[in-house]
Amino acid sequence: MTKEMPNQINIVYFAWVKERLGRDQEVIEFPELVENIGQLVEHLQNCDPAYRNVFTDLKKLRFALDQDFVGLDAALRDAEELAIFPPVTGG
Amino acid sequence: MTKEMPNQINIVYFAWVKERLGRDQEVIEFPELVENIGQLVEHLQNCDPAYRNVFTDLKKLRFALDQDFVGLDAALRDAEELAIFPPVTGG
Amino acid sequence: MIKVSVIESDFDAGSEIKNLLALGGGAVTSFIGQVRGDGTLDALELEHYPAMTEKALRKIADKALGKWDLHGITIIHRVGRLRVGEQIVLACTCSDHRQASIEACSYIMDQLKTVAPFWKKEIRQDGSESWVEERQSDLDAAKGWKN
Amino acid sequence: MIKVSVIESDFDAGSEIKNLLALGGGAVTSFIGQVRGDGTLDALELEHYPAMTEKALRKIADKALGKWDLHGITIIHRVGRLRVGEQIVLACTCSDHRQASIEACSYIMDQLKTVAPFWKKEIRQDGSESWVEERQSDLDAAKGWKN
Repeated sequence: MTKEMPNQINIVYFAWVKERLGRDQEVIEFPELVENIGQLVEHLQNCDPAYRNVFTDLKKLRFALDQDFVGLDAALRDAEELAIFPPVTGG
Repeated sequence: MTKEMPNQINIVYFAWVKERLGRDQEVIEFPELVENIGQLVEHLQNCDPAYRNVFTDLKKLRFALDQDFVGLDAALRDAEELAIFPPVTGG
Repeated sequence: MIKVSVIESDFDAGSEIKNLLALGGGAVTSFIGQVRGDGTLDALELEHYPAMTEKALRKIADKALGKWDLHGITIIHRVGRLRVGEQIVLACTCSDHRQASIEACSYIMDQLKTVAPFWKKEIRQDGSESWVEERQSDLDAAKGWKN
Repeated sequence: MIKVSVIESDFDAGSEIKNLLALGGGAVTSFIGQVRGDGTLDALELEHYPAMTEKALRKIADKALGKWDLHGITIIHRVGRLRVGEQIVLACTCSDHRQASIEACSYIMDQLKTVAPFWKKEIRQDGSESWVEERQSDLDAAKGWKN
């Protein structure tokens, strides 16, 4: 196994996700092993109980990668911005 | 058979029915035997070829009795106003 | 709140919509029909049956009220000569719920096309005239609603 | 002609409708959503994802254009604090045909409820706050359209 090079991504939060985390964005470094959104969320949960708290029920979260809705299995690849937020309630 | 007493009704015409008959309303007297709209139309056709001309195709005519849509079999009874016109095209 | 109106003059859709917004339901739908040009059309002549028209419009509004929870309905239909581009008709509904508001507006328009005593005559730029014939698609649309 | 707009200030539905009437299609439908009071609600706080919102609204408009023959679409969504009675959203469509115009407007609203990055927080008169949760009926409505 090669030495893991950290990747990084900008994460933005909205609505109660933002309120409960107490911030609206942050830059996160993550190991190369983390390839998709689900793995990134798990990585965050392992790093800090604050995430475990807010990301408890994944069914209540939605994700957008570079401003497109995606699922937990979406590959991070070279994406620049991940958004994590509750289901939308506009209109 | 008792002697027939003439009844009368005001008839109003609209759209091409009015244009082809050349009038927008008239009072028509009709014998008691004439009980419904279909019979009245037949009576008119027998009285004057102008009606035969305009009322040729009954499927292209619509009727309202005292301002309610009705069919050819609607009883005239004490109705005051019969309207004869083409299918409506508003909206 | 039902308002029905048959007029020769133009109407201001924006202010009619504001009147329904003032009811506070949360969902206001409006439909405006307009004389559509086709290159040779100059105007429509809208005839109606004055003694019956308001009654027919009220009946349409009452039926819509029976089908959906609505705070208000506004129906305005113009008559007389309307040139290409002019507004012909406004149907506007206010409800607590968007689907009720939209469906009721759609229903009212379908009924207007089939049970309100209006007739359209097309006036062409060359002066020729012809009465518009009923369209099967309008009859089908109106039949699509139960009752 | 597509116009999408995310603004804090109010909009004038009447003038937006006039802009679509100017296209001459003949059938203009509009839907306005408004903050509905319930006795204890004071306002809604509308948050959005600025980098994504316009893109999402354009995508909704493009999909509607792919489904119906439309001359124009206008979508305006407000953000920020909106008090009871204020307008939130406008969807407006112009087509040659009333059913296309009405259906497209309904479709756009269903999509706005489910795929546009807006979030509503309710502010009560007693100062308490709570985020609005998604409604199954909105998801069902959005799923009702093929694609």
